[in-house]
Amino acid sequence: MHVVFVYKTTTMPGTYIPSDYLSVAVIIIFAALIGLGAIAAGLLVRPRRPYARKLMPYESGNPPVGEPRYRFSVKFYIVAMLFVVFDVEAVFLYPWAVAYDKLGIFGFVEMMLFIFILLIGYIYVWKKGAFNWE
Amino acid sequence: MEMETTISLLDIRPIIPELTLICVGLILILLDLIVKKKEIVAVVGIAGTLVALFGTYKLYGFYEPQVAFGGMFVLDGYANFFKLIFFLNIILTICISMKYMKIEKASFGEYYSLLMFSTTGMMIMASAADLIVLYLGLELMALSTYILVGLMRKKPRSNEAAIKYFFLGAFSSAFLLYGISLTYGLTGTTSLSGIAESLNALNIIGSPITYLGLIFMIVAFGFKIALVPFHMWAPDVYEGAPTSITAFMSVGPKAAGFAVLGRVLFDAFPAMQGQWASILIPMAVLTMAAGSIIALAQTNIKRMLAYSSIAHAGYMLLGIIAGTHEGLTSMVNYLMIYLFMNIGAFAIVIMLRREGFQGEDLEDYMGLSKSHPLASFLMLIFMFSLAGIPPTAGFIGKFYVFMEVINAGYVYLAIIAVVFSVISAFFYLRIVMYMYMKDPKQEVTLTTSPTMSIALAITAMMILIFGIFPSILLNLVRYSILG
Amino acid sequence: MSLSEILWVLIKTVLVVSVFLLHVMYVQYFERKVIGHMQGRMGPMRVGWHGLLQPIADSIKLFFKEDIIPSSADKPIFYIAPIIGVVAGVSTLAVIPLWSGFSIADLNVGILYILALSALASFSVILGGWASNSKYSFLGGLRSSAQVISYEIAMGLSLVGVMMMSGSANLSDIVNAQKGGWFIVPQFIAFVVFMIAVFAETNRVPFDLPEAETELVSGFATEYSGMRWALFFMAEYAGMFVMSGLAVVCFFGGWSGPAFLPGVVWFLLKVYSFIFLFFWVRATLPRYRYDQLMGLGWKLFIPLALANIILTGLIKLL
Amino acid sequence: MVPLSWYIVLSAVMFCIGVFGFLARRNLLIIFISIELMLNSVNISLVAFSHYLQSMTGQILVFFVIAVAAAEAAIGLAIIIAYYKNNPTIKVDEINLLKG
Repeated sequence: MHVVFVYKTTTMPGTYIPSDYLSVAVIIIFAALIGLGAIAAGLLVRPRRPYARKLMPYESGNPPVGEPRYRFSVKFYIVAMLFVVFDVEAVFLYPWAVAYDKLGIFGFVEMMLFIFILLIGYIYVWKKGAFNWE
Repeated sequence: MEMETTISLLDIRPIIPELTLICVGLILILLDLIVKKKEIVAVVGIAGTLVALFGTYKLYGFYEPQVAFGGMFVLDGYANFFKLIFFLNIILTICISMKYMKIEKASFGEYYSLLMFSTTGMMIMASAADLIVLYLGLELMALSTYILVGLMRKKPRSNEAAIKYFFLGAFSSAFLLYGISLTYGLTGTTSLSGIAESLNALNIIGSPITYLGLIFMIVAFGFKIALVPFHMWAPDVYEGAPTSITAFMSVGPKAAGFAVLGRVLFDAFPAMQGQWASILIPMAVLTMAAGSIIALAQTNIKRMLAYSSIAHAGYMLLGIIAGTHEGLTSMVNYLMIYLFMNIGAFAIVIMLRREGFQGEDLEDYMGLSKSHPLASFLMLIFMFSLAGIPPTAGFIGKFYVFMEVINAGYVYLAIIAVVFSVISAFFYLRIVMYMYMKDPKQEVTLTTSPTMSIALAITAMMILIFGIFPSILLNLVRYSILG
Repeated sequence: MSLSEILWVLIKTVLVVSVFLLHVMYVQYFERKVIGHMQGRMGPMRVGWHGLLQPIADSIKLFFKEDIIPSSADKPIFYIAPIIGVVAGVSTLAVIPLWSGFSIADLNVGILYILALSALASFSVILGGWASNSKYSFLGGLRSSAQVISYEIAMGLSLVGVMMMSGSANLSDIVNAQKGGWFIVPQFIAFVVFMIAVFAETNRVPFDLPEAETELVSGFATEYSGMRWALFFMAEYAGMFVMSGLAVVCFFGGWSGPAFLPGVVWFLLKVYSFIFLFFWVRATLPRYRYDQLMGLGWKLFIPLALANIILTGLIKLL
Repeated sequence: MVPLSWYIVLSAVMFCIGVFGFLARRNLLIIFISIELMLNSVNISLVAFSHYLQSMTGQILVFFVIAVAAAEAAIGLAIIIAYYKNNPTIKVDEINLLKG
């Protein structure tokens, strides 16, 4: 018979809920311990015989040529910027979605306006060719 | 807890002008993707602005102030008059920039939609009665103006101007936010009238924290209006940006900054008039001084006009320092006149610009009267008005501002202002002297376009009309603000 | 915070994390067996009965393998990258409700917590690729992070539909809201978008071009070896487990099921069927080209997810 | 319960670090990061006040600040990249083409 410990505190503003976030902290520490522990354990038993040829970056055998951190295409920057913009849009959608039943018609129309304006930006970016990767 | 928010459709009516402008901006974005000739985009832009202008003045019909979104957005005479300034500003800017953008080989469709969004931001700022709406309007305007400044990607000057403007603008908006958070923390609300009430209720009128919050906000608005301690960015950005954007930027964001400064100081901190006046007085004096004196040493006309617009910000600040509603009306009256003379002067600078000839050094204006008498005569009117010489409207603007400052008891300020406007008259008239007394150094051909001549005609005519019959503008301003 | 609560939290965490570690080892074995059988071969047979001890042998081998750190690598970031990956992967476990009332941290922002940590995981990919200072890993790290980022939007938007249906972001509430009927039926579009986005998030087969052996020599993890490489590997499997757990909770009613089996068995049954789906797809589908992969993510899935949100809004209004 | 003053002190310290970073550092990107730091410090003080005053206004403003900070980041980086394309330097003291 396992003890069912239902632990759910009301989250009205004003009451503090350290307990949930405490367990999050505990699991993060645990995960970090696993990572560090695995590496630390390895350090003890692992052979260490580094010599120059072994420490060269791996180029499937032949010696590395050219400067590894060369200037990459601006496409990655554009993708990052679009991600920032669309993710902030998603952030605005989350609270609306959660409180959707309470908002009724007005909430729906308001958010459709928000999504509509965003779609125009989306079409603009699409037509300007930011999405096709040559 | 069941929070049923039923915001009736009636609330949407006051923001119809802003909504139309945003829709026009969005249409322009889509239009720019389809149409190849950018003039169509510009023409549609002007048509849309006129529709929004009509919308504002249809709502303006009834007199008592309209409140929307639970007191966050107020539509009163003060806001509507500023919206008139912003509409004129964007229409004149589009007129003077159509041909100019082709010469600069930067004729992008986005240029016009960004102008639309920037103007919407200014309109939201003008009618914001809540610090949140005010911050949003300010950011909308600022972000679109950053891109407009840096539009000519190929030219290093425009890039550098955009970097300087962006970093100082972002810095000042962080200051504004810190001011807002302090004021919110103290008074518990962000609505301007709410702040005034809770300041009296908690009788923390003179307390250092309120003062600190107010200082942070004044610092932020000081950046936007380019008052002296925070004006470093203005000359570089005005010189680097495309000239039509410099014209737009020297009027639009500055007027919006004054609208917001007036509303925050008069609605949220009315009881602290003594404190904020004591901050603004040294800033106004330093602004007038720096604007007039440094302009003397300038060789580039855009940089000279930048310093002159800093000086004019100093004169306008006197209207707010007076602390009375008449002071506000004189400032708004000065702003409207400043709009016409500033855009007119920049329009002439744009006319000189053509392929391979910058037309920005003072020497380029030598002997302009011999080759182009009409253009030099228009420039003469604008320079007289900027200097404040009687027949033109510039004199009227300055006169009323100084009158209000004297009525409010700051007589020494008026004297200092007159001294500096006399000093400033020197570098305005130097250009007139270059045009008329000197003989031309090299052959100068002007690039004129139909819309440019319309814009020049409007601005020159307005300056002369308001100069000779000042009562027209003054009564309109008094009717809208004092009611 | 009474002592018993703290103790209870510790017990829960130790329990879940240790079970998870076992899971990682044995799901890797399970994968090699399944794919082996799908390709007509037997998979690991030699170590122990039917290769059951194979995962243990692998992990011991990893402990003893030499850990080579390239000389030109950026040392501190090179060390931290795998640990960020593991922390991001494992700590998303905290929110998944294994059975009614049992989840390590019952946050009322459950879904946001998982999305935030999956964004953190893309950090470890970029840093790992950048720090090991070799062309393959740099390009691989860049590409796989770009892919993870663009599919994360589609995943976020597809979950909005689920939140609208259940009216809360807390995962236990979502499961309880599905008592009437699993969300897979009304939210089918969202489920399709979510599943494909999850494939891309965890760099699994149809979308694992940046790590493909034939292309970029296992992408950002090229320079890593020994235990450090294993940590990246563990982060990937953690992501796979958590995402299929999320899919089960959001679309297939978590632990709810006919009474003859306890809740947790139902949950694990559903999760392992999803993991089987991962392996099945890996054994059958060919790999996408990079530009198809990115174009698909942006052009198809975001509009699809937005359309689903609008549709759910309309349906709920009627 | 952590008293309100600690949050306000934390946000004030972060704000000063941001201002110092903005004024003292040479590299454009570090300046950009210090602006974001200032915005986040304002977020902290807004949330602290909103929790202390039991009113949601502060948190609504935090939402808008996050959105604006994202837009600012997008535009700021675009401007820096446009500048970098013309002359490959992001050292602040080399940006002196437009002198007073």
